[in-house]
Amino acid sequence: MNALETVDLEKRFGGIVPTNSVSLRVREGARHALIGPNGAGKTTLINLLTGVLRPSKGKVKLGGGDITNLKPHQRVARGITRTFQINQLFADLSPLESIALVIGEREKQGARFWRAFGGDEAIAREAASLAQQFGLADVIGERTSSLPYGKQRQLEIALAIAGKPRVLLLDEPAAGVPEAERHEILETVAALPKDVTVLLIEHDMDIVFGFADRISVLVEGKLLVEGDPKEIQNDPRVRAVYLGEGAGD
Amino acid sequence: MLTILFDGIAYGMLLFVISCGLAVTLGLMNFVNLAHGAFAMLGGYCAYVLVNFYGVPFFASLPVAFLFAAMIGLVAERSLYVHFYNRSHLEQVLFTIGLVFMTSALVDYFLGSQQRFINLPSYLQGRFDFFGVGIGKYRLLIILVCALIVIVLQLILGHTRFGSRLRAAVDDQRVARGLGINVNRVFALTFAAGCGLAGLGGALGAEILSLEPHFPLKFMIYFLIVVSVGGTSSITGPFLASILLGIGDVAGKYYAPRFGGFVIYTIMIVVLVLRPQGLFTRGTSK
Amino acid sequence: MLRKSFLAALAATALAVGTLPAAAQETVKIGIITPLTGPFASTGKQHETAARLYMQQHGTTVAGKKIELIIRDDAGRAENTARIASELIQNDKVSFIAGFGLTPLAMATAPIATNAKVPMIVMMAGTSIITERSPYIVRTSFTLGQSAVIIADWAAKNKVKKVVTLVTDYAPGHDAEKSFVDQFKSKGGEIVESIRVPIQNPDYAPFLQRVLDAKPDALYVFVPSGQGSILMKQYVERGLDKSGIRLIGTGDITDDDILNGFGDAAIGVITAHMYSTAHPSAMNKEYVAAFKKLNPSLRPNFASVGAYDGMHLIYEALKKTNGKTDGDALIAAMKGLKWESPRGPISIDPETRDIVQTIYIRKVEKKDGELYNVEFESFPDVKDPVKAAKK
Amino acid sequence: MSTADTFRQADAALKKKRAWHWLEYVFWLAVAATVFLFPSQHTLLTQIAIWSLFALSLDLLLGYAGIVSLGHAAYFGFGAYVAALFAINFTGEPLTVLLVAGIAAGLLGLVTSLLVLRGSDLTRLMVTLGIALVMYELANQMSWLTGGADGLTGMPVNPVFGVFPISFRPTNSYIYVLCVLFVLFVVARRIVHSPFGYSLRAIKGNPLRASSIGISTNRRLIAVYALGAAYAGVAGALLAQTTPVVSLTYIDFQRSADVLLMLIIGGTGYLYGGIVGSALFLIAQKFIGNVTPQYWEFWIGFALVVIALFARDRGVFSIIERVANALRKEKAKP
Repeated sequence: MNALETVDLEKRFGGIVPTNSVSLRVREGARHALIGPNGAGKTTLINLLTGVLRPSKGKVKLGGGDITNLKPHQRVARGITRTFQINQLFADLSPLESIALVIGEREKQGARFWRAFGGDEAIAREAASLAQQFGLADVIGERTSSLPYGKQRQLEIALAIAGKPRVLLLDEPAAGVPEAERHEILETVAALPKDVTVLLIEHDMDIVFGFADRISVLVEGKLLVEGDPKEIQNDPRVRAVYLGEGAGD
Repeated sequence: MLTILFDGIAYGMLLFVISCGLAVTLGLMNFVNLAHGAFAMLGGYCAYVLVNFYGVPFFASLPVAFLFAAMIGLVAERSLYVHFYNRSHLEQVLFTIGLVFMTSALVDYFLGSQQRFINLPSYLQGRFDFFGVGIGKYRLLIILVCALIVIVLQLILGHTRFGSRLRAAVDDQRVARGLGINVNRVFALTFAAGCGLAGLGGALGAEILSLEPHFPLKFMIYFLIVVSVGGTSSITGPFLASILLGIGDVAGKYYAPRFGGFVIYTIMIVVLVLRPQGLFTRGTSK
Repeated sequence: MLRKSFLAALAATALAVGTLPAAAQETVKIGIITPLTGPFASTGKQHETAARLYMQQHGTTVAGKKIELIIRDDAGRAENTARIASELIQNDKVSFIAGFGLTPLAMATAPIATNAKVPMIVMMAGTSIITERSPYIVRTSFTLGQSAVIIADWAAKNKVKKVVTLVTDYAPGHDAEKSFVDQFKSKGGEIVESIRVPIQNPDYAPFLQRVLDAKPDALYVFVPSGQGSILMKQYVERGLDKSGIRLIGTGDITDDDILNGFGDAAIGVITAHMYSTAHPSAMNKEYVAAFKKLNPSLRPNFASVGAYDGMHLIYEALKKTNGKTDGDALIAAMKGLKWESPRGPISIDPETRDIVQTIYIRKVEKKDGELYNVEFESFPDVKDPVKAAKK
Repeated sequence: MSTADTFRQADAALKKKRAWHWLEYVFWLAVAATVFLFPSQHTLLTQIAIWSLFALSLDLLLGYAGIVSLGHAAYFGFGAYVAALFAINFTGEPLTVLLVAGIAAGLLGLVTSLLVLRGSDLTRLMVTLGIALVMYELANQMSWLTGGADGLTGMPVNPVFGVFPISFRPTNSYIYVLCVLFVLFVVARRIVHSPFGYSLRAIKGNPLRASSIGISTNRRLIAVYALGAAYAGVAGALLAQTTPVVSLTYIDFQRSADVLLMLIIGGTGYLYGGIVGSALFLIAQKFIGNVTPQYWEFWIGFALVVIALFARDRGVFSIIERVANALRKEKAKP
């Protein structure tokens, strides 16, 4: 059964059609990568999957259930969440607070207005271990805005994982990370729990081929081809449209 | 009945002349200038002092009121406003309300708290009948002068280099700067012109809108309504909105004196709620 | 920052305890609360000048007691008036509170005066019901009903058959409208329409247009004193002056303070009121001259005599109780007092503690370059009709 | 560091954040001391306490949820009128009156929040302004109910718990208002440190991320807007109980502007801004007012411009802000 599926998904902004009848299938526990040149419609597709945008036509299915008409926060409750290419963090809160917040929301304790935040030991304990796991233990109490960029990227992913998602959309996790710290991010991505299905949106080929077991290529809003890394690497169409130009870098 | 329509148009025209400056300030610079009414008041008092104390003929005082308010606008923009362009709307509100309080207190100190009138030349007073419709001479003057201003504004915006640069800057500052347009200078000149127009409107309006130290606060709501209903992306939006508001206010008072106030405020809320983004900017949220 | 104020407070308390008033001669304090800022600031300035003038002329000791005047601004907001009143009573231990430029301000302070048993002298607010709000209220200004009834009588007698009334929509306006309508109808007159204008109103034009269409013989108007000028401006601008509709009303609309700003169009307007700067008595001439010397920019209007006579009432009451400041004794002393005021003979009605005075019919005329309300008919000893009708 | 150490550290940091800082104890002791130290100023202090509660209600919206409002007096005035009418027609028992006023204003907040929460800051400024103006017109037109421009008088105020009389007793009134302020402050402090409170700060910090970690931003903002309206309603009821008249000035633009200015002077986002700001604002107004009654407006305007210019971040009173930051840093350090 597919963890995540789209059926003839389409999005039209007047004349332009960034998502043109896309039928994407991501299997349970897969390490699926979505690649494509800039302007291929990757970001629009993510926004359609997370509910930020409503599709003009077609369906989005999560674990078989239709989530096309759900709002973003309802979809998160169903188990699909994302990280952001450009950090979207809570500047005033500390990593501990941010992670504990996500766990609180997940456990449906987010709206409680009388209990103390972090009072629930289980949540505090889980938040601490997650922070440890993402190498944030030493900065656990600092204001997020004062953290080094690399640590912020780690927090980006930690927040997504803290929601215990069934499907995780990883949007260029290593974007902007200096060469020296890239390996930390890649290790974290590799160490992601096996039961989480990951759709990696990336254009850096080393990361893609080091990580993905299935790859879909998106060009001008349409799914050009889908296959395992080997097929994609040798596919003439992909090479011509995409790898051919960027073969050098 | 036609007289009410006539009065409404005159009132609307006056509101437009005063608030079109605010529409441009908001649209161009995304700047909440609650002190816009203060420039209108300064123009009004400038004309009042010139005509009543120095015997300057009424028509001569209008351009001076325009220049006086524009000059003060320029000085204020370069010295104070410039620090607030990339600050939050809340800080802009705080700053401009502070300015309003200061100008009101200064005018109250120097020119007293009573309501002031500009001595109009006799040929502008009274009314005449035009096929049974009572036409107030002064209100007719307002319509003519304001119509002239609207036409001149359209010409400047539509057919001059400055106009095109202004519209480009309104559309997207970054792109405009990219094209080598000195956006800051466009800001400064447009802000000053906006204040000048407000000053002129203040001078013209002394007869109808009460000219007294609390003018900026009292009429701020009217100007904000014109901008919120009319939008800031073009001149025609605020123009239609001010005519609608002018007639709505006058007719509201004539036909339902008890509910005059409601009409305008409810229009504002309804429009804001239905098209919060659309009106303020052309679909794209700045 | 908190620590500093903590120490300052300690020092202040020690100082205050140290210098208990041991002066032989007791001081009687009078607290005047009036709007010195905001839309009604002109009333406040009249009160302040008149009160200071009275003390200048009549000295600062009465029945062996030194008089001290404290003037506070309430900006025409009722919550300020109430707060200042209780502060003056609590902290400054005033024996009188006076002023009250608007009806809501007097209504807000009435319960405080009752509770503290401190005489409360109303020097401006004109709604009839105010004196019923507390047994410690005495009024030296006027009631709307007094002027409205007299102008109604005059109109009925002078061939005015159909009248449209236009009043501001708040308590004094309702009083002015009701007294006029009842009196005018009782004399056979017809009320074509009663228009009420919202108090927050920047523009009278549409309402006046309505009057023009109704074509009455006369338009009866009541608006707060500051609004008279814009109403007159738009009355002319609408062409009502040339339409044969006579403008009549209570004296508020041709307030002496701003009459000159109206322009010649105001000439001929008939009003009824209890005071005019041009009142021909010798006492008034002297009063006007002294007032102008104290504050040249102001022309004394009906608000000023409200304050001037209020001070006189306080001085006389203290004389009668030879300086004792017990509230009930003072109020008893005030009842029934009669004296000559710049406006003419006045007295305090013992039952209602309201003012009984002569109401004059006056016409706006130009005298050596300035506009005045010239009195040409007088009706002595007019009581407040609204309360009289209730009996 | 082992997970256990990290957890101990984390738990300590979170607990420290909630705990009362010693400076807060000193603050409230000083506030309580004013009852004895300034016996002659109780009427002014009562007003400061009421404005503090009103500014606190706005801080919940602005400081914690980032909702801008230029018409918060709508709920203050509505609470006052409901309190007065309820007391006149039913019972003058003060605490019930406060409760009823709070609930009524909260409901009004709930209803109007649907209008306010659409659109950007600018639209919210205008919509809140519009709502307050409509409420003003309503109060003015329905003079048969609200007394219109003359105000509503004759509101009975029974002694608190039947024993502690407050009407016409400045000292008792001040103690009563202070207690209500303190209780509501503690409640607000608890709410702000609850998961709900943190989710507000998350929404204010980054609405996009907040919704993408499962927070339904609209429902939370509606809830806090209603809470803020309820607090403002209670503040309005308190003023109605301690001043013998409820007039249109309870709901006019001047009041909405003043409370916003007080909060910004005191600084937003740490709950004490409202109290500090209203104290500074009203004490300055009283002393400047007595010196030059006419031109008080000039100096407050001047102060605003200076604050807006020089208090760099969020225009807050920079000195207070630095103290607040010191306060927060000290707690946040593990």
